[in-house]
Amino acid sequence: MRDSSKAGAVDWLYVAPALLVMGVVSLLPIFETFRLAGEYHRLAVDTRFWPVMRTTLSLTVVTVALELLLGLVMALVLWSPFAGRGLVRAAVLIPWALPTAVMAMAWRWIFNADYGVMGDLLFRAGLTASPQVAWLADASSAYWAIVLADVWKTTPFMAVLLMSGLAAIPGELYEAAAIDGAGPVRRFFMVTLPLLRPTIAVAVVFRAISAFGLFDLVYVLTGGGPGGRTQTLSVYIYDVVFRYQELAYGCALTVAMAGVLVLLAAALLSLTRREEPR
Amino acid sequence: GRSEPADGKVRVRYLASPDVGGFSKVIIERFEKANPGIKVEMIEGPSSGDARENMYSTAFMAEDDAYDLAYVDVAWLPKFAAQGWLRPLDDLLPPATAALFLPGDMEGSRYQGKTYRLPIQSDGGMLYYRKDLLAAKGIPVPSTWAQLVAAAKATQSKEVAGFVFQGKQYEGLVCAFLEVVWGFGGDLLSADGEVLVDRPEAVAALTALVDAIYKDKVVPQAVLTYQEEEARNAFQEGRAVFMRNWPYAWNLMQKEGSPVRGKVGIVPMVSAPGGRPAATLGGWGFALSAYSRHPREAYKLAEFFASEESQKLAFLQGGILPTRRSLYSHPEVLRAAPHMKDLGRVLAAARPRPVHPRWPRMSDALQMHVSAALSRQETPEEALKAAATEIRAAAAR
Amino acid sequence: MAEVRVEEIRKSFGGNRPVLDGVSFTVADGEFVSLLGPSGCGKTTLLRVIAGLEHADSGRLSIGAREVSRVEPKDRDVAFVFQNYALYPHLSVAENVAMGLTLRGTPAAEVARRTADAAKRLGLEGLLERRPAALSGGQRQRVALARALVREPQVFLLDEPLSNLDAVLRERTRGELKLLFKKAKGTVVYVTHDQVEAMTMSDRVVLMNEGKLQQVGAPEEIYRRPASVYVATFLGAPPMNVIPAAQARACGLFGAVPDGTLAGVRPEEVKVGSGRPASVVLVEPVGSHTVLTLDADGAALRAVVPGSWAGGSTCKVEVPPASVHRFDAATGLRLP
Amino acid sequence: MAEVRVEEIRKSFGGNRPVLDGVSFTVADGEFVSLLGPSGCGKTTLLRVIAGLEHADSGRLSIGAREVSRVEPKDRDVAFVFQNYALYPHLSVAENVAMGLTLRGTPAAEVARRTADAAKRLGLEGLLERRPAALSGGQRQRVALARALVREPQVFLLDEPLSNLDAVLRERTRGELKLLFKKAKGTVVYVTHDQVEAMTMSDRVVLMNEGKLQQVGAPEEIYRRPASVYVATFLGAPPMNVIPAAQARACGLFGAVPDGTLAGVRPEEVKVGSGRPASVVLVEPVGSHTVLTLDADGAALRAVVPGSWAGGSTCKVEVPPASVHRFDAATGLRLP
Amino acid sequence: MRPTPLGRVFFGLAVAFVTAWSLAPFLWQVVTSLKPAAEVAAVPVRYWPSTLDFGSYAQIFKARPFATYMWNSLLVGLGTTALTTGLAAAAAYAFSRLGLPGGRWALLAILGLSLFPGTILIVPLKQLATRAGLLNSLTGLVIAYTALNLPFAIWVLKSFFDRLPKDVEEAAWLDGLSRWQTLWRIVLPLSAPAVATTAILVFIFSWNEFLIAQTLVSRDAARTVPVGIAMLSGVTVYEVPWGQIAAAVVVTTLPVVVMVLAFQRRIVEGLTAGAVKG
Ligand SMILES: Nc1ncnc2c1ncn2[C@@H]1O[C@H](COP(=O)(O)OP(=O)(O)OP(=O)(O)O)[C@@H](O)[C@H]1O
Ligand SMILES: Nc1ncnc2c1ncn2[C@@H]1O[C@H](COP(=O)(O)OP(=O)(O)OP(=O)(O)O)[C@@H](O)[C@H]1O
Ligand SMILES: [Mg+2]
Ligand SMILES: [Mg+2]
Repeated sequence: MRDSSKAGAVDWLYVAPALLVMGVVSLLPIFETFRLAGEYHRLAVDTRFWPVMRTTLSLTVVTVALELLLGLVMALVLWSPFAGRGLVRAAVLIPWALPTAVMAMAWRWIFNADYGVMGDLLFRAGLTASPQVAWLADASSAYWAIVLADVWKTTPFMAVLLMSGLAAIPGELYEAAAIDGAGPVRRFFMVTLPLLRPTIAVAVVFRAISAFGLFDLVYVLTGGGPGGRTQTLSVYIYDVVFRYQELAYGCALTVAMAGVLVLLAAALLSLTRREEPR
Repeated sequence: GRSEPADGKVRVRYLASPDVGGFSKVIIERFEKANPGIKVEMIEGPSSGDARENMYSTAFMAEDDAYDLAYVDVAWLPKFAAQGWLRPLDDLLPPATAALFLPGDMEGSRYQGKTYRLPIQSDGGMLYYRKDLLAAKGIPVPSTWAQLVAAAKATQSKEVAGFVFQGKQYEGLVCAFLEVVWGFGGDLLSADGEVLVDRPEAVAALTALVDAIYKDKVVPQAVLTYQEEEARNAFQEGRAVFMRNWPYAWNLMQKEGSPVRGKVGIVPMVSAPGGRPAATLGGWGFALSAYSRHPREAYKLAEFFASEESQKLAFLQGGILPTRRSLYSHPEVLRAAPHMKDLGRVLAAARPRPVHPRWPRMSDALQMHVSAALSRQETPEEALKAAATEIRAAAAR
Repeated sequence: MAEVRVEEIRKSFGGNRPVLDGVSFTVADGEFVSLLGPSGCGKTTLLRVIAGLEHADSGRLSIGAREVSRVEPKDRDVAFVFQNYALYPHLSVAENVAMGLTLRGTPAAEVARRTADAAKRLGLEGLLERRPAALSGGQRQRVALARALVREPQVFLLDEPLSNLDAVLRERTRGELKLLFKKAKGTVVYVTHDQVEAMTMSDRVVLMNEGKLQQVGAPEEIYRRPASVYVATFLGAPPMNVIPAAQARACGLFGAVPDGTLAGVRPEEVKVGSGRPASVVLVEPVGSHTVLTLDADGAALRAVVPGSWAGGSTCKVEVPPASVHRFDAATGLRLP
Repeated sequence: MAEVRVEEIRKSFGGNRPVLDGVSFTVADGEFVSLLGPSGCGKTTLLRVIAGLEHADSGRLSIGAREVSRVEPKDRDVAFVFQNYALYPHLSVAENVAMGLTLRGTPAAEVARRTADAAKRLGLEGLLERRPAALSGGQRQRVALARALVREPQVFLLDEPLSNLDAVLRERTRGELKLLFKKAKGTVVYVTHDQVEAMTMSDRVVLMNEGKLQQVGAPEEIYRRPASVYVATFLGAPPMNVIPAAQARACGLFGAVPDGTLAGVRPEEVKVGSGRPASVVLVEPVGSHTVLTLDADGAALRAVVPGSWAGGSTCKVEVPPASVHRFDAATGLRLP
Repeated sequence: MRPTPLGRVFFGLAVAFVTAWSLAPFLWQVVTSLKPAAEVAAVPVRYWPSTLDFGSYAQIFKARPFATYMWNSLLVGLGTTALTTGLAAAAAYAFSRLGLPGGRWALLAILGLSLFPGTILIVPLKQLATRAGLLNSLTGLVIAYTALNLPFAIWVLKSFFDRLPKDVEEAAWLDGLSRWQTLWRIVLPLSAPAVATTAILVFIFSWNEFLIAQTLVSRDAARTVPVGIAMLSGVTVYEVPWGQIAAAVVVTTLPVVVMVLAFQRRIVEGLTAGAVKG
């Protein structure tokens, strides 16, 4: 309703406090990162950079996709009214509420090759030959263990965000759709999904960013192994900066990571955001 | 910067793991009583060593004088020293005193000829074995790799694995691997920094490890996920005949209710005919922060902790292995813990990991490729060749 | 066969007075029934019950031969023009209109043809690519209407579908609707506040108040023989003059009016120009005619005269005996 | 002093035809002006520009003595009834209505009094504690209206405020509005599609089409002397008969009609009963009167007769010369 | 639109699945926390302890001032939540409604701030906090967490604001509400689902944050729960005091559950129902 040309300087006051806090806390370190970054040429010859980047990207895509699917299901379930919904909502948020590092240890326990419940349960269900399965010893099962633990942990984040999006969908549209002959499934695809699009965009972008930065879980669960197959970029950056003390290169890696994320975020935003009418 | 308090006392600060037995507090109390001008602030950090290393790094990178002393793992030392974060102790520590400590611990406290650390707690890898199971089969305690494999084969069963060690991709794997390499007469770096990782001795060592899993089948594949505790649990629950681990496991296995209580023996890690048994040195000690404004007072505290009296207290109350040789034959100690004699033998043979400022990167390369070999993603030759390439690249930089 | 049979429907929201209080009527197959009633009397609720968007607390409802109380809205085959439109904000006008067809598997060409046709009939041609947010109120209402009209359902439910259209467009649209309903042979329940609309379009009119039926009948009948004072005064603009017995007798215009009754006459049936004298209290010109408020010996009467009023402040007035309606003062019901 | 002066206002959304295309008029202090025009002609947009909710691309706007183009909406002291109500969904009806008062620091007692008063006038008494979602369409509209009426702003802007009310309530509300505006001495711009409303309530009428003014004048004037064919046919229900010269001459009802002109006559001014013969094509009874569609020698004419039609399929018809309007066929403009 | 019996069954199953999926690993922790030490790593897996042992719970409060940690976490959590939501709401409102020139770029820039992994921030952050005298202070944590959460909060709230009917706000202006009042009295109440969601997620973030808390705080008086949990240790370095950690996690999850229970009520549909026609 107001042309951008008319917005006064006063309007920036709404944004100023937030910008100030972010500027002081986040911007300085970021400048610092750029200032310290160097040895970019090493990116090209670093034999670990590309495998790590590949793992990170693939983990990001796989986990976020699964979370979105599961999160949607959860959001829809938690959205419908039923007795005890509040409690179930709280229960569902518990994975997100548990400290990551601790829960990562719990998962290590669960996937433990000797006394892990995962193997035991699957064995009891007749799905494995022995209760002792060394999940984390095998590159691909370790990868999927990380996916499972991460999806488990972060799906609630998706789910609550999507729920807030569901709240913005006027109920009358479902009525209109029902009159138009749409059953529950069709209603989901023609009303819920499109109108959820902006929320999905935000949720997916922020989830992708943090999935890309996946650290604790890998660090604790597999340490990047076996054979470096589950190492992620931020574990690597952590190593480079804090353990190898190669600050310049670590910052360069960070810049590269931010660069990839910019592309990823741009792709996601353009994929998921069509111009929204009000 | 930090402000000095008004009581006129000099503050000495350091970060350590939580003071579980409470003995650190006792020692500090004693110290403060003896040195009324000094106030010690022990900051209890997270119990994870990685986390504390990170906290120290963060503070030092910010050139912060938050800590006067750094309670450092032997593995951190080269890096910390190379960054110039630590102040050499050579002017404070007379050689005669240094000689009273376990040689490995002192060696691990040096970097490029200078001493940076006063060892407080010793640690080293060793082979635990089930006395009862070996005795039942009449098998003697193995001292070579072949004997170990044979003994494991002979004693293992469906429920009881032959041999377990730390096989997850992390620093512990390198420690375990290193012991085998040393046992096979090889090494990772020569004294003058030459990379020996892809030498035949090392390849033979790794091949032996891989074969132990897949050919001899005396090692369960699960060791690829093992850290110290997984291995100890397996062994303590009676699910393994041999185990490579640190001394800490001993006390736990001798606890009331432990299934293997009184059935465990310790020996140095086995070696190949041409090699000599060795233990990878672990252990902790006090280093002096280069940013400290009270190095003398701080060193005083370190010295106090390193004293025989304090170390005895720490051992008796907290199971902290002393770094002073004398304590391994101290009657009071032996009365409380007869196995200290065996331990003394092991630790006397303990060697530090290669001392190199880029050791963490080298170690990571090793971890990754050794892990890759153990999970058969690479052959031992490939793995060590690749690791050697990376290590050389790191060393050359 | 798509007769709509509403039987003893009751519905309340929360503890209050019921919103629908035992409503029963039948709309024959292909019949056009208007639903009239004051604001808040339950018209929308009734339509929603018929569409299945709201569940009646009790009562039976059938569409065609089928009891539909347990049938999903999507399977009732009704088209609904919502009073508040309920357009899909993320779809273009064309997509909004076409949705009901595409969802039912109509071939694309057919969908396009019918969408274009409906858009033309409702003057939406230039707007097909717009989103609802970029439309004016009346345009949105037409989209809502078009969405119902493209389909050929058994029953059309229209909730004040023309309220935001200008007179010309409304008239044109009414014509289109009539044509269309005739062609589609759909049964129609039509809520409107426009009495002309109700009168000219419907086969029958259902008049409600406070959740209860007041009268059901042909428009002429309801207008000519209102069943109660309520109906009499609700219909007609200006509404019927209803005069208590004493005043009616005093003014002498209504013949014999026994105590306990009311006399009524529609303003347009009051004859101005001959008869007994009256004073003109208020003159309201309304374009084609003028509404006079008269005082005939204490009885306040409104009369409609064609054209504008040039008769000054007094006039003569007469009520033809055939135009007099009589009601019971206590019950408000019509006396034969 | 709250004259509203609109000068050369232009506004377009995106690249299309402008929605407002140089609109200028002045509403005097305390004047009641109705804004008429077909759906989508820009009425709402114009009100929004006056309220400051939309910025004109060019033009000037003043309220009272003040140029307000750069004045924030909240400082323009206008009350606005939104076409789509725009109620506060999280507040009760009472809070919705009171919001404008409490914010301006009116004492609580006064707020309560005025809220109750407005609610009573609009028949919302029982609903004060409800949320908008639990109201019927007409009830919501009345809340939107009440919200504007409790205040005493300089200018009232009302966008089809009665469109969803039944006839009785509408009439009653109109009366209340008139009273209130007289008392509040507010200047009023009133959008409506109900011509009776526009005719009876306004001091002047502004008629728009496609973003341009068509005619501004007193209701009588606009009705009696429409400035163009467009105005003539837009107003009046049924609209004016406009006959091309050739047919007009052929039927002989309009006197001399030169080529290139159009002759017009309002249906209610067509005299049925005397004059030239015509055939009755269609009879539409609408309660108080009946609309006939006639064919007089090829000229299609509509005529309004009071009561119902009993005249059969032919009749006589006459057009009084004074009732004939003449327009230029090319421009559509009125000929003197 | 009543659910069919079959639909009900499906829905019931979905609720059960979602609940089980979310709770199972957590319940495993609960069970673990109640096991006597010997059974924690028993082979075969013990699903129920032979005796319920509450020792771990007693131990954590004895070993560490957990009550203080929780109190600190609560203060930091509530402080961060309030500050973040407040600042983000103002900023999001400006971005959504006030047509700031360059607003879209500013938004993207804000998103850009969240692309850098937390690990890289901590060194500069520590320097910053040292200079500002905010080491060992809850205020310091609140500021840091606020800065880190603002991008996310702003995006979530903005995308919700974008979908509120503008007319209602316009009506508010004409009623004489300033923009600020409009935000406060109209926009925020109508955005309750998004605000509640943001609050929940931000609270949980600060409840769980470890790295920064550990970097900026070295005194028990200002330590938060995750740092406290990390300080739980066995008798030896290698020993993971699993029972205690599990107990700590269980204990510290309760406040989050309470918080979620309180806030989730606000995540409901139909807040804008009845506001506008069409
Ligand atoms: N956001 C928009 N973008 C593009 N066109 C718009 C937008 N809003 C309105 N219009 C167009 O502007 C024109 C005028 O709209 P406006 O709402 O002023 O009409 P109106 O006269 O109030 O009509 P109605 O009587 O139907 O309410 C319409 O044709 C409409 O389609
Ligand atoms: N959700 C609700 N809760 C409580 N009362 C409601 C609810 N919805 C509607 N009502 C009430 O039910 C009555 C009937 O509403 P309905 O919408 O059917 O009226 P209507 O006849 O369509 O009126 P209008 O002509 O004003 O649209 C009204 O008095 C309204 O206040
Ligand atoms: Mg209604
Ligand atoms: Mg409009």
